[in-house]
Formats: sequence, C-alpha cells, structure tokens
Amino acid sequence: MNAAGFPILSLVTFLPLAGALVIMLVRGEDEVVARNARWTALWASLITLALSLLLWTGFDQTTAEFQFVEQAAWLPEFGVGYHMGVDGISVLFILLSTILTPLCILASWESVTTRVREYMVAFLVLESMMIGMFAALDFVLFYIFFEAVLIPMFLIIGIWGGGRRVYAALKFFLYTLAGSLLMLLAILAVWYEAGTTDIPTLMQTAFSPRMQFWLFLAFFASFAVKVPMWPVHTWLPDAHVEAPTAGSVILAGVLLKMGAYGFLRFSLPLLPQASADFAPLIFALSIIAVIYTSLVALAQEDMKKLIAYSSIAHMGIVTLGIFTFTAQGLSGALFTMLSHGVVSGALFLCVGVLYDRVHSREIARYGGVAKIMPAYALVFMVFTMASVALPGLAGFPGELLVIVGAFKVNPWVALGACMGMILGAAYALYLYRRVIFGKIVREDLKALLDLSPREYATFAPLILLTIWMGVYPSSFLNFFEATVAALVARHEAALGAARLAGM
Amino acid sequence: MIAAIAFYLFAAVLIASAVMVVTSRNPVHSVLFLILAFFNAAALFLLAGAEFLAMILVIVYVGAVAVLFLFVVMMLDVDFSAIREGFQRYAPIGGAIGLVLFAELIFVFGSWSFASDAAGLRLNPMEPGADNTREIGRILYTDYVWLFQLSGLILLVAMIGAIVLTLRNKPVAKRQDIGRQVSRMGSVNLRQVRSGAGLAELGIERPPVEAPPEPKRVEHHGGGHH
Amino acid sequence: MLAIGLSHYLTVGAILFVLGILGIFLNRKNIIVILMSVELILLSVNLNLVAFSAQLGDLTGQIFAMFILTVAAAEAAIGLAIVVIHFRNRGTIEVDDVSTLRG
Amino acid sequence: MYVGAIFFPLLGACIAGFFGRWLGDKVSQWATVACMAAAAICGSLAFIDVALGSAPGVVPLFTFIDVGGFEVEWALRYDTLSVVMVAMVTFISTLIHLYSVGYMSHDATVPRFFAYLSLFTFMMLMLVTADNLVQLFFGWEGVGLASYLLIGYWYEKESANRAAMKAFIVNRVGDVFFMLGLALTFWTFASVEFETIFAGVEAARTTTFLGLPALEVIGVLLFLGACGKSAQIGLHTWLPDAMEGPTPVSALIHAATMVTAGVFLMCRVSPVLEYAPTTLTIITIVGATTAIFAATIGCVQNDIKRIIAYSTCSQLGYMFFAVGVGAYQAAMFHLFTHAFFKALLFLGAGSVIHAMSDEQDIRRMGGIWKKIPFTYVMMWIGSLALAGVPYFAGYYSKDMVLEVAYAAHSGAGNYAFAMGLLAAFLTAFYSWRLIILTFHGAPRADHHTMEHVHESPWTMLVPLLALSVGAVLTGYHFYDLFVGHHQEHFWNGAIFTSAANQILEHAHHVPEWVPLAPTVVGLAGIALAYVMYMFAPKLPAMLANALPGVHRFLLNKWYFDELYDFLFVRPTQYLARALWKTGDMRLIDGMPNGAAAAAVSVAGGAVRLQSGRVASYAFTMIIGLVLFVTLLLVGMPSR
Repeated sequence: MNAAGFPILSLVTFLPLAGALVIMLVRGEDEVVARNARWTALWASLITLALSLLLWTGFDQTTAEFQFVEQAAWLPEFGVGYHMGVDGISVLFILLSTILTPLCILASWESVTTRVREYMVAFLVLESMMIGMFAALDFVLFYIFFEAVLIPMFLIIGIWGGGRRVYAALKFFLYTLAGSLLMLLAILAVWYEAGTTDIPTLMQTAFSPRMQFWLFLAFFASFAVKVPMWPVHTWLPDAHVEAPTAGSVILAGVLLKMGAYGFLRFSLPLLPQASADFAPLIFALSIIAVIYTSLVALAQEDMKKLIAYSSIAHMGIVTLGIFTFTAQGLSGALFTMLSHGVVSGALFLCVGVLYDRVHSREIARYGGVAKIMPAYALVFMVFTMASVALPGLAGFPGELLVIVGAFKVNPWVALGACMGMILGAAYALYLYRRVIFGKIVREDLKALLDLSPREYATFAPLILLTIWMGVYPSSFLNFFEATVAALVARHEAALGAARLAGM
Repeated sequence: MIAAIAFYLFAAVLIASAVMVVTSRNPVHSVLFLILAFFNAAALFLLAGAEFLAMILVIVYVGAVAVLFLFVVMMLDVDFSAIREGFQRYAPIGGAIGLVLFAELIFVFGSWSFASDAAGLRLNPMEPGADNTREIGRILYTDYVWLFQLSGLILLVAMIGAIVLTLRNKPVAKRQDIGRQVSRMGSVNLRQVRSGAGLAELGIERPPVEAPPEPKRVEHHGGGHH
Repeated sequence: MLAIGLSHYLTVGAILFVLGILGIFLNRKNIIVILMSVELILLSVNLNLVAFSAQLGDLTGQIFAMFILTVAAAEAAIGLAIVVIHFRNRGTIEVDDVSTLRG
Repeated sequence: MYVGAIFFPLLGACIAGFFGRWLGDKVSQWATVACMAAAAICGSLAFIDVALGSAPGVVPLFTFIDVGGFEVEWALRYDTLSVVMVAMVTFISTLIHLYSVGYMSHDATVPRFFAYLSLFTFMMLMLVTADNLVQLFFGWEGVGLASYLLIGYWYEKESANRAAMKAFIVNRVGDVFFMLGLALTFWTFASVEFETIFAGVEAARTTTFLGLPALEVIGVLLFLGACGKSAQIGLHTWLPDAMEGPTPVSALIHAATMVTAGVFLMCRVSPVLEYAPTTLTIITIVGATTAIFAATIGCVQNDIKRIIAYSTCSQLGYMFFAVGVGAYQAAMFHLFTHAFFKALLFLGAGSVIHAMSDEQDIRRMGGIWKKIPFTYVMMWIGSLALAGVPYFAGYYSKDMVLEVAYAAHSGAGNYAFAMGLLAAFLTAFYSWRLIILTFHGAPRADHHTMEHVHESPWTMLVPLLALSVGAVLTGYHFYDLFVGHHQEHFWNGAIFTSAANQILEHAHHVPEWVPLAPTVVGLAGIALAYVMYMFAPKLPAMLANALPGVHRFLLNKWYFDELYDFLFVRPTQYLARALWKTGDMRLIDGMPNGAAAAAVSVAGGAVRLQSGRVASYAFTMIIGLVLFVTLLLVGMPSR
C-alpha cells in the first residue's frame, strides 16, 4: 500500500487526537490533571514526531508523484473520498508541524496555569488538523481540515490570550471564515464541473478560462487572508499580540503556511491560466506587503506586533516566489516558508521568554538585557539574524532563490523584494538594539534569570535547524526539487496549450 | 325590489353600528353595537343565500363571542375614561390610512373582473335548488373532514388555553390530593372513640413527629490509603 | 341600480374592513375594542367570501367562511383570556403599558 | 592546510564563544590566538604554494543549493588573488588578536570579543576564498554581521549601538545591489560559479538587459555593492561612525580587511569589468572623488580614530580608481601595503588611546612623545608609509596607482590623477597634523591623565613592531611580484586583463615627473603641517575664521549625515508611523471595524423599533398591509 507498509499518514494525523482523548479522560484534582495533561500531550506529540520522521527517511525524493497514499471510499456517489498522500511540497510541512508542536507544549509548560487540560487538548487537536490538512488529497477533506484548524486556534487565542483576546480571536475567526466560505463555493463549483473532489484527478482537469478566473478569485480570497497578504493582513498582528506564546508560534509557524500551501496545491496546478493572468496583481500586492509592512514594523512599540508584521513581510516574499513560476522562485518560496516557520516561531518563543519573566511586551520596557541574560541574547541574535536573511542561517537560501527567480520575471519586482531586505534589517536590528542592547535602566530587569534548562531544550532544536537550513539547505531543497520541477513543467505546458488554443 | 331595499337597509345599519363599535365611549355600548352589526351581517348572508352561515353567525358570534366580550367588559373594573386618552391623536393617521386603503380597495374592485373560465374552475358548484345546509354538510363531512376536525382541535386548544390562562391557582385553596392520600402509610393510629365525644374532649390527632435521623458516623480505618 | 350585485357586497365589506382598521387606530389603548375591531375585520372578510360564493355558485367560499369563524372564535377566547389575566396582574388593560416584550 | 587556514578561526570563535564562560578569559583568549596563529601558518604556506609555486586549486566541500540549474557549492578557491588575501588576513588578524590580549585586558567579557574577532576572520576568509558569488555573499554578509557585533561591542553605549546599526544597514543597501547583480549574473551566465562566468564572458558581450549591455549592468550593480562595503562616497557614512568599536576592531575590520572586500570583489570579477568600459569609468570617477572628498574631511577632524578612518576611506578611493583604469594589480598592491600601514596606524592610535586613559580627541593630547617613544616611532613609520615617502611601502603602491591613472590617458584617468595628487598632499598634511597635535606641543590633557601616560604592554608592542616591518618592507619586496615584471607569472590568470589592456606596461613608461610628483606633494604636505601646527599654531584657527563656511562644511563631513537623515531616515520614520496609524489602523482596520460598528448601530436602531407596544406592532402591520396593496396595484399590469 505504501512505502511504510502501514497507513502512516492517518496514524500521524490522528495520533494527537488520540492523545487529546486520553487527556480528556483524566480525572482528579486540578494539580494532578494539569501535570498529567502536560506529560501526556508532550509524549503524544513526541511520538507523533518520531512517527513523522519515518516520512523523512522513507520519502522518495526523485519522483513528483504522491507518496504514502491512502485511499478509502467515503461518499463514492459524490466522488468524495478519504484520500491522503504527500509529495515534495507537503511532506516537510507535516514535519514542521510535528516539530513545532512539542516545542510549543514545552514552551507553555509553566506559562499556562489555567485550564491546562483543555489547553493541551486544543493543541493536540490543532496539530492533528494541521497535519491532516497538509496530507489531504481530497478537496472536501482538505476543506474540513482547513476549517477545523480555526476552532482550536480560536479557542487558544480567545481563552488563554492577553487583554484584548476576544477582539483578536473574533477578528481572526471572521477574516479567515469570510475567505474560506468563498473557497467552499469554489470547491462546489469545481465539483459541479468535474464531478469529483479528488485532487490528483482534478490536476488533470482543464477548466475553461472564464471558470478559472472566478475560481482563482475565490481561492485567492481564502488563501490571501490566510497568508496574509496586504490589505487583509490586519488580523495577524492582533491575533499574534493576544495569543499565548505557543499560539503565536503555531500561528506564525504553520497556520500562515496554509495559505501559501493552498496557492501551491490548488491555484497553480489547477488554474494555470488564471494564475499567470493574476501574477502581476500578486506581485504588486506582495511588494506592497513587503515594503509596507516592513515600514509599519519599524514603528511598532510592541515586540510581538513587530514580529507579526515581519511575518507578513516574509510571507510577501513567499507569495512573490510562488507566482514567479520558476523553479528558483518556487523552491525559494517553499524554503522561505519552512525557514520562516522555524525562525519566526523561535522569535515568538524569544519574546515569550521575556514575557514570562516581566509580563510585558512593550519594547520600551526593556533594554540592556544582554548584560544579565547573555545566553538569551545570543539565541535572540541568532534568530534575529536568521530573520534578516543573513547567509549561513535559515532565512537566506529561500530569500536568495526568490529574488533570483523574481529577477527573471521582472527585475523591478526583485528590487522591491530587496528593499524589504534593507527595511527588514532595520526593524529587526532596531528591535534587538532596544531590547537587548543599551544600559539597564529598570531595577526589576536586573534580577532576571537567564534561560532555564527547559528553555534550552526548547531552543536547541530550533537553533540546530536554523543553522542546518542555512548551511546545508540542499538537504531540504532536494525534497521538493522533483515536485517543483514537475509543477513548473506542467504549468508551462498548460500555458503553452492555452496559447495554442488562443491562436 | 324588496331584496334591494332590504340589502340597503341592512347594509346601512351594519355600517352604522360598526362605526358605533369603534367610536363609542363605553365599551359596553361597543359590544352591544357589535351584536347589532353581527345580526345585520347575518341578514346580509341570508340575502346572499347562505342561510347556514347566517345562522351560525348568529349562534356563534352573537351567542358566544359577543356575550363573552360583554362578560369581560362588565366583569373587569376598568376605568375607561383614562383609556380613551389619545383618541384624537391617532384619528388623523388612522383616517388617512383607512382612506388610502378604502380607495385602493375600491380601485381594485373597479378594475377587476372574473376570468372567462371562472365558472369551470369551481370546486363545489351549487346545484340549483339544492338545500344550502345540506350541501354544506355534505361537503364538510366528506371533502373537508380533516380540516373540519382540525378546526375542532383549534377550538379545543383555545378552550384549554383559555382555561389554563385564567385558572387561578391560589396557594390557600384546599384541594384533595388522592395520590398523597393513597400513599400515606400507617402514621395514623386508629382508635376506638366514644361516640358523641367532641374535639374539645379528644384533642386533634396528629401524626407523631419523627425524630431527625442521626448523623452518619464516619468510620476511620487505621491506615487507609491516602 | 336596484339589482344587488357582487360589487355592493364588496363595497360593504370594504367599508367594514376600513372601519375595523380605524377602530384599531382609534382605540389603541383599549385592547377589548381592538379585539372587537379585529372581529369586524374578520366579518368583512366573511362577507366577501359569502358574496363571491353566491356570485359564483361555489360553496367553497362558505366553507372557508366557516373556518374563519372557527378561528375567530378561538382567537376571541384566547385574546380575552389574556386580557383577563393581564388585568388581573396589572390592574389595567392599557396596551401602552405592555412593553415588557421589548427585551 | 587549505581548509585549515579557513576553519581554524571558526574553531577559535566557537571555543571562545560557546565555552568562554567555563574556560575563563585567559584560556579562551589564548586559544583563539593559537587558532589564529595556526591559520596564519597555514595561510602563509598556502601563499608560498599557490602564489609563489603557481599551483591554484579549488577545494570543494559540499553542495549548498541546487535548484533548477541554480547550483551553488561550498568550495574554497585558491588562486593568487585569494591566497594573497588569505595570507594577509590571517597574518594581520593574528597580530591583532595578540594586540587585543593587551588592549582588552580590562574588559569584562573578553571571550566574547575574541569570539567575534575570530568569527570575523573566518567570514573574511570565506569571502576571499569563495568559488562563487553566493559563497562570496555569505562571507560578505558574514563580515557585515561580525562588524555589526564588534562595533556594537560596548552595547551599553548608545552611540555604539547606533553606529553598529548604521553600519549594518548602510552595508545592506550595498548588499541589495550585490544580490541583484548576482541574480542578473545567473540569468546571463546560467551559473554563479566564477569558472563558468569567466568562461562565458566573451559570449555574453552581446547580451542585453533592459536595453543595456548585461555586462555593464552587472558591473555597476556589483560595484554599487562594493561601494557599500568599501565605504565609497555616498555609502561611506557608516565608516567614521564605526570607530565606536574597540580600536583593534577598527584596525582589523575598518582598515585592513573588511573594507577592502569591495576592492577584492572588483578584482575578482575583473573578467567581467574588462568588457564593461562604462562601468570602469564610473568606478574611476567615484573612486577619485572619494579619495579627495575623504581627504578634505580628514584635515579638520579632531578624533584620532576618525582621522585615520577618513584616511582609510580616501585610500580606498585610490584603490578603486586603480581598478577603474584597469590596473587591478595596482589596486591589489595598494590594498596589500595599505593593510599593513593602516593597521599599524590604528594600533598605534590604540596604543595612544590606551596610554591616555581612553581619550580620543587630539585637542586634548600633546606633549607625550617622550613618554611613549615606541608608539611615537611606530606612528611615524605608519604615517611615512601612508604619505608615500620614498622607500616606505606606501611609496611604491601609491606611486603605482597614480602612474596608472596618468597612463590611462582618458578623461576619467586624468581626473583621477589630479584628484589623487591633491589627496596625496592632503594625506600627508593631516597625517602630520595628527602626529604633531598628538605627540608634540604642550600637554593639553589634565594632570591626572598625564601622570598615567605609559607605554603599552608587550602584547601590544610586538604586533606594532611586526606591522611596522611590513609597512617598511612590503612595498619594496613585493613590487616586482604584484605590478612589476613578474606580475603575469605571479597572478597566474587570477586577474584577467584583456589583450588591449596594457596599462601596467604604459605605467612603467610615464614621464619622469609623474613618479616624482607624489613624493613632492607629500613632502609639501608634511611641511605645511609643520608650519601650521608646529611653528605657527595660531594659523589654523585664523584660517578657520577666515573661511567659516568651508570649515564648517568640512567639519560636518559635507553634511552627508544630515542629508541622509533628511532624505531617508526621517521620511522613513514618518512614513512608518503614518502607514501604521493611518494606513493600518484607520483605513484597513477601519473598514471591517466600521462595518461592525455600522451593524451595531443599525441593530440599535432596529431595537428601538421593537418597542414592545402591541399597538405599534399592529399599526406597523397595517401600514405594511397598505404598502403591500399599493405595491400590488402599482405592479399590476394595466389592461
């Protein structure tokens, strides 16, 4: 049935759910429940991680076909089935999800004290849904997972968030929902047209240009909100600011990737003509996103908000890369997504470290932290530099490839993306300077403790990943090389066919 | 000729009494005028050949509904003079709306006619010379029997509703609760009582008051699990 | 002129209907008169049905009128019951006071 | 050996950086010094092997990126060009590590400093041994990072933080152009490996990009990148501010190595530049302008390190215009000698600052030459080399640069020659202004400081001595190899000159007054300095009063900082706030929030409709009925 010999994808997807069930069954005093919930969640996510590593080792990098495929009839009369599988685009995102979740659970070990059991359940459900979304090969299945991700995230922000959590959670929910309802319409239209929701089958289906136009707009509405692209980005800073640290990590690390993943999985292969037609619009929006949000980030007074805005800028680079339709651009976009998942997640963790100690995210509240927390300063520096795409760290290869890819399509677009690099350096270093450097002026900061062993355990894998991705990116790039090449080839073939038909 | 005169007469009285219904100061008068209006309407029905309906109108409306109104109005001790305030205030707007509506209705009647095949579309054509009551009965108990039953049900529900709404359940009222009586266990002692003895002699028998149950003692085992 | 036709009945029905509506406006505080006005309105409807029934020679109209009668009776009963308990609770039947529905 | 030269410093950086807290200051600093010494030995051996033995080679490590034809390898490219840099960088870096042992002895976080310093060296070595543009960019940005960390080393000083950030961001501006140049290179040559690029230059001559010859565009983009790193006019503003860092840093990064990366890059891509004449002209003009511009500012500055920084800037200008006229060898030669004497000057200045208890303003020095004679001598040697006094290193290289400029016989070349000559005069002038104000005259420092003036420890003096030997001998010794008759054999194809480019040959046959001129103007500059500061100390003040505009203009560094502040910094800050407060919060957020508010207010209105009064409901129903009938009537088809 597949390389692993057993339904590994379903197992990876639903294992966290099983963990959540176990946690829900725990009864007893609050203290005991909380401790059990933490450990159970940690183990569940670690086992999931271990299982998902089988995907890493068992994945055949030479083919663009879907692998580890599982298929079961579900609603055969409607052409809807339970169809799971991964290709080069999705496999690493599953790994990203499984890696980040245990770290998130570790990060909320002490900072979450109320309703611990529910929190851990929410996180495991979230993990389950994320993995399912990346593995789904059926439109309906995808949509279910795509939407289901919203619910635990909504709860995490709304229950364990900061002061304006309800506003932020609602905004997050409404924005995303408004977009995905249009996607539901699009899925219905696709089903109406093709009679099936099986994605590999749909990839062979050619839609009429008019149909493509509308389908693209509908998908765009959903994915652009999720990415988020300018001007529908404002939910993100609010959500990030109010979410608990681990929530921010997952939000930045995985949830933002869902939009870009959607572009790659659906818009490009299904709607090549419309994608090509809309590319200039996306370029414009991406460039605006990069420059605009970088500028806005420069003016922020809240650490999390600043990093949130930087996320938007980085995702602008991603969308830019996707719509270059070049192997470099696409690979770069994918790589940037991965690296951004690691780096911005880590940055949020860094903010969380300070927040746990001082309970403030205000930049002006800090200064001179390097003096008393040198290890923390080093960790923060590594991730800041990775965020500004310093070569040798995770951020660089992706950004380089995107710029190289974009340069072929339009040099001015590449120049715009490069402006983001300058501004990115400006806001990141400005943040670093105000928080870490300088003299300690506040008395309470003088008593801060440096990283605890638990925090070391959280950061160590992320640092290793960051350096690994920066120094030896081809170990990741090889995963999507075949898929990206096939994608580009098919895209060009489709465009060529359309051009012939036009003549 | 006679019929025309009768129609005009009844119609005039009907309208006049309807005007009195809505304008009279005393609600009792209103109800009485309402009864008058119903009688005249019944007469109009008769003129139109609907004898059964006319009788029903008299029996149900005059006999039941209007009397019910009368009961309520007279039963409730209402200060009607206070209620009449604002009578003038809404008269213009009510008049205007009434006028508009009336004009529209007349306009509708004026520009309206039967479809040419209306006669063929009748569901229950009256046979010439047939008895109105008999015909209605025939139809009502055959074609419309379900609706008839349903309307009966509506009346039942209305009756129950009215009773439930107006039933006063005073806590001081004494009622017999058969269930409690039957389930009562031997707390009453039967005793031979001399005949002719009054309560003053015997005192009132009351069931003995049970002593409150003792608090349950918690047993402490040596070295239980903690 | 002397032949009584459908339009005469309809005119009478229309006048009755308008009077009923006027009654609602004029006695906006007195719920009993409002109920009576509703009865008038229903009566006008009945009149129309009967008139049409007679004109067309179709008994269906009269059947309809009967059902309307039934519903009107039920409505009057329930309405008056409500008036009674309202009066019992509030000591007045002024409809203007009834605004607890606002929520 | 080849790998060792590069990775020993990284090892040292890791030891000091990660384990410094457990190893202690002493162990970690000496560990880095040992690692650097090992690297220097490897570097020198490599120099002997590759440059003198003519055995270039490439050491591949592993694949970096390979996407759709975009192949990048980690590899160490050893040819004469890189090995010259490797040897020089490792040698000077070792000396500076040694110097730092003494200079930083009172610092609180010594291991951190040494880790940074070694990290920087590693990055610089990666830069010079890069086999492709991406790896070069890795080193390029890496040295940027290290310089950021080192400038901001004293992070409690606000000015240091600001300077560090400025350095990083201004460098980023240059890097952007580098990156664009890289992208264009890839799409022109389908590769970023030097080997492939150089092989494809001939074929790419006809390629155009946006209507311009692609090679020219690549050249200009890379040059703009180099401008950022090498502080050419326009992107130079970070260099003087970078003097906030500790003095060894200034010596290593901002004099000897990092700032010359731009020149190195230009020499590295010489095959491309050879076919981009317009770019070369631009380079010449920018370089010459920088040379004179920085020299004028150097004449009025008062901070000892800033004076030397501007002199660095000016000397970089020399190197660039040498590149511009096609004499890459001359540029490399000047780079090489300059590294020695400029490092010497900086370290000497560091020694002075050390002696003066961290005083940097030359107006508050003076009269200390007897107390620190060794440093005094060293400064003399460095200045003599800088001014191009005969038989010191600078004499050979600077002469050569000016000769090639003259020999170019082009408009730009002549401009460069004139500016270079003028700058040489000013260089000599401000060098001696510095020496005289610092060491001679009456002591202007307070009594307490003067009592503590003392010669530096041996760890600081040994590097000075070694560098001074270099400053004296390198010029004479390497002249033949770099630019003399053996140059073709020495460079062994590492620098490409087209057949038409015979500039070095021409340079050896310029009129006799040309080689003499720099010496003459240099001596004149020295003499003027003596007149103005030794014999007639009132003269400078009078001059400044006589020409207040000029003086202020120079003192404020041609108002570049103010201009950029006005043009870029403030608009950016303003725009950032405006976009956030107005754009995001009011406009973009305003729409959904406004919609929500509108819904709330509409609902509020609707609530008032629901008054709870039955009569009102009845009225509403009736009015609705009337409207409905009206609608029916209006809508009824008229017959």
